[in-house]
Amino acid sequence: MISKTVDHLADAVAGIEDGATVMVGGFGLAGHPVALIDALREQGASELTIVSNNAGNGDTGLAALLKAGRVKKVICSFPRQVDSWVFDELYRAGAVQLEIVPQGNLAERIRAAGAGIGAFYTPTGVGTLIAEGKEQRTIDGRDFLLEYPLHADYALVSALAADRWGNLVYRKTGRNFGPIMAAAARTTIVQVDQVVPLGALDPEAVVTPGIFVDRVVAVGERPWLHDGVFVGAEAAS
Amino acid sequence: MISKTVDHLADAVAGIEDGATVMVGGFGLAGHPVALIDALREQGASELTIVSNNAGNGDTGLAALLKAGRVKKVICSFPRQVDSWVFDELYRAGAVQLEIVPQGNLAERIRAAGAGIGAFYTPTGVGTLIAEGKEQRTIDGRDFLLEYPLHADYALVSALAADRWGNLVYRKTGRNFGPIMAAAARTTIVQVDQVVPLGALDPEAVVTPGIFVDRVVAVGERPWLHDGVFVGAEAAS
Amino acid sequence: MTAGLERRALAARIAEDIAEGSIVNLGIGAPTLIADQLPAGLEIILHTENGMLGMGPAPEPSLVDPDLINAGKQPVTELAGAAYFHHADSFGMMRGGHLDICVLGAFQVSQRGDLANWHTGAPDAIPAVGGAMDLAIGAKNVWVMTDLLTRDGGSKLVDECSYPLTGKRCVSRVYTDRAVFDVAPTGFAVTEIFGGGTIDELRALTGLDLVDATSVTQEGRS
Amino acid sequence: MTAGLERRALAARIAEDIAEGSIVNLGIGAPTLIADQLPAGLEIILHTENGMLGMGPAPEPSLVDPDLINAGKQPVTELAGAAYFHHADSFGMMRGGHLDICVLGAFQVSQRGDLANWHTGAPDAIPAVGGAMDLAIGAKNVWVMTDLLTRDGGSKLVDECSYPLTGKRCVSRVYTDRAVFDVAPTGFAVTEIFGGGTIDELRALTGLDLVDATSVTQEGRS
Repeated sequence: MISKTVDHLADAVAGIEDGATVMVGGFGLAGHPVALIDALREQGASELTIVSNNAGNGDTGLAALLKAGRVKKVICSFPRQVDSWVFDELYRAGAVQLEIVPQGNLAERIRAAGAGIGAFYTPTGVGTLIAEGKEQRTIDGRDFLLEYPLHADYALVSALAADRWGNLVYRKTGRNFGPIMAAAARTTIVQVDQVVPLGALDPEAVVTPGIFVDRVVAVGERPWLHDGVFVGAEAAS
Repeated sequence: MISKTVDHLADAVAGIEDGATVMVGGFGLAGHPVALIDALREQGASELTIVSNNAGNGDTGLAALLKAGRVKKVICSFPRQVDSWVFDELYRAGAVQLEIVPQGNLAERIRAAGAGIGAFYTPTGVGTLIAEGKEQRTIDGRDFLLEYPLHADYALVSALAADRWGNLVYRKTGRNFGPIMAAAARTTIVQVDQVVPLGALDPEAVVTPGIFVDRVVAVGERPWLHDGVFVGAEAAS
Repeated sequence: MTAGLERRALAARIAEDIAEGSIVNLGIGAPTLIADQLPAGLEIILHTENGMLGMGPAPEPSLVDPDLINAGKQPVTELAGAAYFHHADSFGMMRGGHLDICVLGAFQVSQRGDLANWHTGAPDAIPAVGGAMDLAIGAKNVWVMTDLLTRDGGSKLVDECSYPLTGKRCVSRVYTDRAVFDVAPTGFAVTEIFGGGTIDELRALTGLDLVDATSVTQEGRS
Repeated sequence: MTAGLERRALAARIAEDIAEGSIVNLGIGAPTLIADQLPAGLEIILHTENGMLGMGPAPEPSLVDPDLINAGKQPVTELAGAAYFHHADSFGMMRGGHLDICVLGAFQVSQRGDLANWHTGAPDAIPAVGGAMDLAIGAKNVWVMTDLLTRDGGSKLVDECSYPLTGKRCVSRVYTDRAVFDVAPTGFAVTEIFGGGTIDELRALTGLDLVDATSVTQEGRS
């Protein structure tokens, strides 16, 4: 019997090595796998390269991992936010490297890694600082830059529910980078509200097929849901 | 109020010009938009370039369009089948041109058109006849071919249900090329079993967002379903 | 010259130019104000880069859903007809030319339609581009919403951008608090002036040789 | 030499080598017979190129569903845990190296693992490649299931393929009716012989300098 579920967060993040490249899902805090990131921080791996859209919000999740000094480099599209003070301080102190990638190129590079594409031509960034050092080519009269896939050793993803084969469904804009990161990483680790029985997910509505998932850990229902029904922000606070 | 629905098949295929490039969904007969193809045949456009996985099965759908002499060229991965006699005869008589594209390159070229990718490097076909005349590049020690996007003037797609914004859901392996062709064509025309009220499709389970759809026509429930429930092949015959 | 349009009024002015059925991305910041100014009863479909079409207005506080946010990470709602998708699909929609309109903020816009809105180039700035470059090159119509002048009184409409570019020759129209400018082959063409200003005042403020297209527009909009 | 394994027995032999949890694509034609030989009670997930994981066996005739077919366009069923996806995603799974095993038919396999299975090169042939090239370069393990000999008695295992290639250096193992061959750095290594044949008989049939790895395998499989 196939079962990708593990009981504890510590098991979910076991084996992540110092120096690993780790993709972290989420756009802001929506879909941000906070429980897995906290477990990774406790696990202790350091010198990590993080691939994520943002570079941490507030003091939790990725921000806490940064604050703990575990991150060598961040590859992201949008580090600077109203609540990115942890990253901002580290960056200004020269304590973390930054590679800025336009969000669509970031997404497409991640997608290319999962889909076995060797490189691709994108129009985004032509004529900008992003183009420096990149190959450029004119195709059908339009200019494109050559971009390469972005692979990772691990992906940490937050989804709504999984079955034991690792099939995933997400919730609303929490989906964001989860599906493409799951496909791009050598080992994909997913936190879900709950693990449902095999067959409980509609095969037409599975967003990430289990082929892309290695470990699943249930972390309990998000506070603004009750038995899968949205109960609002007040219930959550 | 946005409404992409049209009442008649003739309206759905109106305006398709002689010489147009038309993508036709389906893998074999699953997801094959037979009603739209029949309407296109009646509409009369000729000198068409067809992009499809196959080159017609039996005597209906794409096979009938071919038999009517409307197709100048077929771009596909797998024309030769047990029931591809119409294509076979035309091809052997030199009456239709053929461009063979490996199925994954075909799918990725269609996807690239919809996603605005200028070109991409694929490992499929390296060292084969398919590689002739194509640029080759070694990336990280592996050889790739450069492939270009495949755009179309029109896509004919078969889906299960749509709403008036053009959001689509499919059924089982009838999904196949529909979602990527819908995004790759300038005008996407969809036949569905039924049009459901706006809001009736689960936003988490929409496969093709309406942004990719221009015209929707309801053609009635497929014979093996009854009120959306599978009733089997006997009911269908 | 009288004071220009305040932001909400400018957002409403932009909303007037968005036809029913358009698929529109409002980026982050000021352009998101346009969402609240869209004419009631017209169906305009909002795209947000973080994976949604059919985005609705901000919710009541009690209905804020942390899983339902816009590109600016503000809470939004879901309309009937909405759809969710992942980031590669979302940016494929942009890059593939499927959005009708996006409205972005700007530091500078050049006469050729070059846009600078992501980076001041200041040595201590932390660069953050987000989806701006993808939107700039992707939408069929890229509009800018901005004050005409910087806080220091400089013009945001320029002959050549001095800030790092977001995209080249991508902007087709600029809505400012003082006037609306089309990016024409010959440079900026003023199509509408707010608050009783004149074309000569605008020329003085921008230092640019502006084309007066206001009469054409008035006829066109009749 | 006694007669080799018949097809169903060969399919069963291949099925023995598929570990639980594997994600497997069985292409079209003879390899699809393996689906019926998978050990009951073991969970092996079948991928079909036309957009499905978790494919089950052929249905009862009364339950044939025209919307539910495999790559060979034959009716199949859906297991609990199945998922559907579009063609770009399906071939992304192949190309991205996510399939553990695929089993393909062959016209020829070379000592270096080159595969020819799509085109005889005959002038009147209608070429049709389907997903074979994508599978050949994509799966982690590409196995071939074939008769050792053509109808004319020629060997399908060859030093160099004379037919147009499907993929280069992609095959890792060949299951034939006469024997199992690993593609080793030094050429074909025979790991198992069926029906009481000998390595010398196989050398005579193929004209190749085969490595005898049968004793190694027997220990390995104990």
